[in-house]
Amino acid sequence: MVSKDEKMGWSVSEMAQKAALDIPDGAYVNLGIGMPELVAAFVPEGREVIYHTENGLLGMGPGPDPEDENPELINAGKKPVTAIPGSCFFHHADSFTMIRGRHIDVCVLGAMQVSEEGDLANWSTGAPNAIPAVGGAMDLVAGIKTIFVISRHNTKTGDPKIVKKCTYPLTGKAVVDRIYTDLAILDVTKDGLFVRELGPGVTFEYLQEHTEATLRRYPETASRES
Amino acid sequence: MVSKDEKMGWSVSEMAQKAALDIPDGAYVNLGIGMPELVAAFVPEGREVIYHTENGLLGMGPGPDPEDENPELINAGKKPVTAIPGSCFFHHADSFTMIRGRHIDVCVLGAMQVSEEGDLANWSTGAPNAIPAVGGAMDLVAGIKTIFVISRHNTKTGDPKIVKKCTYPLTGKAVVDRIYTDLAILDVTKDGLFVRELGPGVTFEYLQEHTEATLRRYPETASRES
Amino acid sequence: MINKIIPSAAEAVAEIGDGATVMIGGFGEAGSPIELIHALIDSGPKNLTVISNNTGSGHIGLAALIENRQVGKMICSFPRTANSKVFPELYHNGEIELELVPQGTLAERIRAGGAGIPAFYTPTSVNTPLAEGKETRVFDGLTCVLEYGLKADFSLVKCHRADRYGNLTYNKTARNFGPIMCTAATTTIVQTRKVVELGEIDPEIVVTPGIFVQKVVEITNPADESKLVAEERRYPW
Amino acid sequence: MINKIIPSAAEAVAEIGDGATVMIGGFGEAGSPIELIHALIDSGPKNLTVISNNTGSGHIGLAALIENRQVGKMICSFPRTANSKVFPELYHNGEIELELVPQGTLAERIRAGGAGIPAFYTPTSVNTPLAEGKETRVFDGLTCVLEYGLKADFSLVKCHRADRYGNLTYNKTARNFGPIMCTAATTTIVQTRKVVELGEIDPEIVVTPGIFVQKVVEITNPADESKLVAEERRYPW
Repeated sequence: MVSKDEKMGWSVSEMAQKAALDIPDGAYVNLGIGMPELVAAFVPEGREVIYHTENGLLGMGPGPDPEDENPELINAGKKPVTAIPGSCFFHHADSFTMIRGRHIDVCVLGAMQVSEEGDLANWSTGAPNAIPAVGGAMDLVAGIKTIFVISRHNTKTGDPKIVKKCTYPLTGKAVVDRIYTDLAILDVTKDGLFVRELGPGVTFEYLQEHTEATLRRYPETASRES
Repeated sequence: MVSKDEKMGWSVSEMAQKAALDIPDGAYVNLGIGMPELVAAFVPEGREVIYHTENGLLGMGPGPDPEDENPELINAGKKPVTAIPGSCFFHHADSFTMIRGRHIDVCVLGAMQVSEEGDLANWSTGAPNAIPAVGGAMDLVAGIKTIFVISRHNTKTGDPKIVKKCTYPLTGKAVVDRIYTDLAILDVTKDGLFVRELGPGVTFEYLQEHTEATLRRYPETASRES
Repeated sequence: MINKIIPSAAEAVAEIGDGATVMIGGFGEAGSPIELIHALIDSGPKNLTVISNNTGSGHIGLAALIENRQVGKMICSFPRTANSKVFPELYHNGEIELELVPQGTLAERIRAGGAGIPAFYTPTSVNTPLAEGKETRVFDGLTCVLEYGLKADFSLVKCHRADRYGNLTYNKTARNFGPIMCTAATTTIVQTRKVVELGEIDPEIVVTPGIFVQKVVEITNPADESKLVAEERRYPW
Repeated sequence: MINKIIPSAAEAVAEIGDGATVMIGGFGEAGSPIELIHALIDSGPKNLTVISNNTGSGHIGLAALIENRQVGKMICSFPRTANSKVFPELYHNGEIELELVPQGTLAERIRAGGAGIPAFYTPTSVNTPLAEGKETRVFDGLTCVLEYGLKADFSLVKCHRADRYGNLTYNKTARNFGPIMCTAATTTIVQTRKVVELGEIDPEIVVTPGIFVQKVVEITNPADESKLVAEERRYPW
């Protein structure tokens, strides 16, 4: 076990890489705005993954060189992107047919809070002075088969984001399947939150201390650690 | 008044011509299978009318020369057609968006029976041995703003088709706006069926004799006849 | 690598088993995936529920599938066509069930099934026998019936061009039910006149995005149904 | 003769009056009909209800329309963007009403409005504050909310090519809400980069059939919204 002074856990790139490893070959994937976008950079060799952006493109490629930016070719985060060979454009009702109709395999989203039961809050703090803005978040969690959350384990002020019960307004109830943080990868199951993998130098005890929700160990994880 | 032995009323072509006269310039029109299809041949000079066929074409043109027939370019009656410059193809859900969404201006349909109140029966005799087959008829009458019926005034056996109440299963209730028959043009109004125009040699009395529904005269028609 | 191209129609339809619900594209013969249907006759699953606008002509294609006693129930809008003899006979003998759905409602139910909309309201069929027993509700004075989304285990669709991602274009009025049926099935199987390279179909003109397609078979010269009917051909040949 | 081409944006929007409901296309700046919006600022109708995914950026386009106090209510999914300052300020001051709708539900409500579907059920937003007060119903174990079709008096849409029948194509992700908004308004007004002859758009690749379009204005070089925002431009200039 490393001391608490040493750097612990994964970098953001490593988190994205971990998530990318869990996306199967041939998957149709929607990446949320921000940290989830990084996942696209780490598709493992030999896999082909097709990215959907809900503003109307299936087969989104990486960002273009600045001189090739086109204000009419953007992603859901309104950033310039490219379109791969074999891509296609469509309108919003068709785009959300892909989402709501359960055609997209995996969605990777950011989170403000995730609960023990997989409830997700990622659109509003519910503060009275906040401008509520939901975008496609509720459609994504209601429609996509597998929901991954990628997020720092705690807020900048050290508050837990993996909580017993979300205090922020929900995006969806019991929707999250797996959580990738800098400290660990967690599976959301009917029996609660299980630790799938601990980040470098992170112990189960340390992780639990930084998590409001109750964590469980898979039998094999427990034995590997002992 | 002509004697009953002489030919009375309009030919089928004349009926179609009368209906075509009542379709305004720029209208989007759906023509039912059979007699309604004839209406397309009589668009008055100077008017441009766009034909919709619910199997997926807006801008249907006339039938092609036999050597140009394409089994993948057909109308709702499954007959070969052509596509005019400025036409477009679309799938069935988009096609019925045009219909149900009240985007089409006029529909011309055949009828088995039309009631005094504009109820239409044109899809089934309701006979126990009949194969029920409705196609798009119910969608057309539910969605299109103006419904014209074009039909012989009586059946081949002389039975009335313009009836007090339809005995066949309905296609739609209170949907017909105007009826073009070989004997007359009738308006369906809240106050009942009014004779808009009598065919050549047809008197109001003769028409009423051949009609089960009660007919009314517009004041000006009555005076013109007297 | 994503490669949805399957070498033969037989392999493409092999997994369709007894009791499956199968959407079959086409309006009359336009868009009817006749080679896929014939492969389904060869493979022989029974008691299928078939969702298709018509019931086929003569003794080939969908009519042959019905004649071969593989269809327990038809969901369609117009089970009669000029040369439709098979369905009427079985229907009169009580050997096949029929759910008659207005054409636009059928299209919208399929589109809803594909779009994750479990049910919707429509004014079509109100005050007719086809609305009997259905829930109604009035919206702004307009009486509507509640209709349910339709999904299928399989869709069989004919298109014009396809690539290995399953992106499709169609030919003229053969498009009809294809694009919506692709969205509404767990497994969509498509026959295409030609397989093209990725990128050959302009992203602006793709009609069915590949996400809705699972299997593609190239059938370069699909049979002309009306010719076969005129020649009084029967399948199996 | 059918000719939907209108000489100027000013003439195209002239009939939009106080209290109208107006759908405005675009996702961020992509597809935003900025010249039509500016013409609407010039003509000046008040108390509009605007249905649009966002609320505009900087002090041009939709943000300028709001800043000019012409919008009484916004129906949108994401009334915040990087450079969105106008809407938040008015919202905090209680000067503008907001109906927040999830993006996919917004799209489907517009599509339903255009398709003559008064209402539908969707699982989106169930168990969230946005489902509060809404009717729910369970279908096969899936709880859904009832959502209503949205229609408008006018839609303002930006496209790529148009002909005199009003057939349209779009450019890349600028397509977004355009095609569905065209279907949902009594009067759809479109700005196009280029008017082309009838038949120049292949009937297979028309995205919006002309039946959904009433007026077309050619705007050859539409303004680049993000540039105007970067330059801190304000409309009216």
